[in-house]
Amino acid sequence: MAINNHIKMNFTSNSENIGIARVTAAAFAAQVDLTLNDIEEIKVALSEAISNAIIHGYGDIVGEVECEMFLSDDILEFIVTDYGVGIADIELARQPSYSSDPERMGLGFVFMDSFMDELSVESALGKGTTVRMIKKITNDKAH
Amino acid sequence: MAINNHIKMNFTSNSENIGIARVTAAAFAAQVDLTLNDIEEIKVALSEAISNAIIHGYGDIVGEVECEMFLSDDILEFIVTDYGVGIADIELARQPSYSSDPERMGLGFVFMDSFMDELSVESALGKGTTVRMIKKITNDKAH
Amino acid sequence: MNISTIVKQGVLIVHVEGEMDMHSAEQFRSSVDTSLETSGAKHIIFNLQGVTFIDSSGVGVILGRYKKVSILGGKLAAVNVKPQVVRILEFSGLLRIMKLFGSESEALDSL
Amino acid sequence: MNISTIVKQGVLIVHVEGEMDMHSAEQFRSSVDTSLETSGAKHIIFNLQGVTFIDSSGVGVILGRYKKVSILGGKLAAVNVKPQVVRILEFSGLLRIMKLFGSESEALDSL
Ligand SMILES: Nc1ncnc2c1ncn2[C@@H]1O[C@H](COP(=O)(O)OP(=O)(O)O)[C@@H](O)[C@H]1O
Ligand SMILES: Nc1ncnc2c1ncn2[C@@H]1O[C@H](COP(=O)(O)OP(=O)(O)O)[C@@H](O)[C@H]1O
Repeated sequence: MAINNHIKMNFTSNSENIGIARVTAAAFAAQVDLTLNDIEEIKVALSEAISNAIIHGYGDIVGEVECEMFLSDDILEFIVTDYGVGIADIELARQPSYSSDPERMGLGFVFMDSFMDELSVESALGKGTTVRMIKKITNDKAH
Repeated sequence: MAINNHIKMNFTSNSENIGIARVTAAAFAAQVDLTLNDIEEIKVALSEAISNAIIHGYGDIVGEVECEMFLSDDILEFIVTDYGVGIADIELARQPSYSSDPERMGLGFVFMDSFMDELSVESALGKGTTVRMIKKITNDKAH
Repeated sequence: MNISTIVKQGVLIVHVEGEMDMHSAEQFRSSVDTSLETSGAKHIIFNLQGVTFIDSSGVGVILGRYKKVSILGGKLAAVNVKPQVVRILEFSGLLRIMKLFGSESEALDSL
Repeated sequence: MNISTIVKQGVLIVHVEGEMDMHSAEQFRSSVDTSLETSGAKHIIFNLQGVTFIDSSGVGVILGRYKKVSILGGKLAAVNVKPQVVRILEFSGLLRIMKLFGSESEALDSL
């Protein structure tokens, strides 16, 4: 499958950048003819992944977040990477309502899972976490 | 001068990405309280620099364009880099109405110069070109 | 994010504009909590007409306010919520604790 | 970018929506040139109401159309141009060859 477009963003783990990355992703997604609903879903999923990198991956430390966007013939792929603390038990982390932070809802992975067509998480303690999300382009006009 | 925020974008020299980078830059600039006019000027200047990287730097070749955005206490800085053909005579290139392409207007550098507070160009033949542009944050509310 | 608050009939009405995410959550939390304390209001109505985006961090900060007011028997309501925001609120189960209304006066009547 | 064209009183009217930059320049050029040929129109009115952004590539492609029509004595006019676009057109000297009007009928009357 040929990659038709690719953007990589690197930014400091500053919460201002969540909204900036969302806007970029929405513009990236608008290259293909998705519904507004699809674009909203991509924004929410990306927001969750980047928020997690900032809050959980880095916490009080300032680190670098990487956000890659790929457009192939029939998918949009988003990859969010941090080089923070990592996740000890990915299965547990992905469980609905599980959060290591009592102030949070544990809905981040639920949203990523529900709003994207594929979600995969790789993580290594002390090394960081990579979240890959795929949205299929089903709209006929996109072809 | 402390850097308060930083985003780096890398993308293929695909003209779709000019608009995406503009949207990202506008969102980056919106962190500080600029006028809509200032944001428009940033969008035009960035559009010119990235268009040049794509058209003149790479031409028919597909290459990588880098676009960095920095926010310091009182400036926004944008740096656009390509690894394309480079500029033989920068002084000539910056002259109003000069273009190496008879179909183009030679207004790109004029716009960058007029709409930003500082512009500097570095280039090496066969290696590529880096354009740095600074917009001062003069609005009182930004402080 | 822009937040402004007023008190009507003893109810705190919060007008929110912008995107409700992790970046704006702290500002939202502190504005609402401060207004709750100074006004002594029991119930809160969120006017979300100007809210264009919400994610789980935004939902979380609303839930946090619910926990605070519900201890004292207070309730939450939301008005003028955009469809994409309704969807997230519904999905996250928040509509079980916060009813939606078409206008502030309807919401006031229900409290 | 969305472009649609109609012919009124022998003048080609081009409705443009979107951002006029290098990315959209080719589509703009080919749509307008094709419509010019098939219609045989001499003058062009650009309705730029839906144009939110223009840079020097956008200006260049308008200038290119001017070069084409002016050989045969044709003129350009533009209507409903947003302030930020007016500024770029002015700055680039384009207003010397393309007059701005408040409506299509005013522009038509002037040609
Ligand atoms: N990038 C990350 N780095 C480290 N831990 C993470 C990361 N992303 C998620 N986690 C862990 O997974 C848990 C569940 O995440 P999530 O479903 O997004 O819920 P929440 O963010 O509300 O805690 C988090 O509480 C955290 O412990
Ligand atoms: N990134 C670049 N790489 C190579 N050449 C460049 C680059 N940017 C500008 N130039 C040269 O400088 C000239 C003037 O640029 P500019 O003022 O933007 O006008 P235009 O893009 O209309 O030609 C170009 O025609 C080109 O020869």
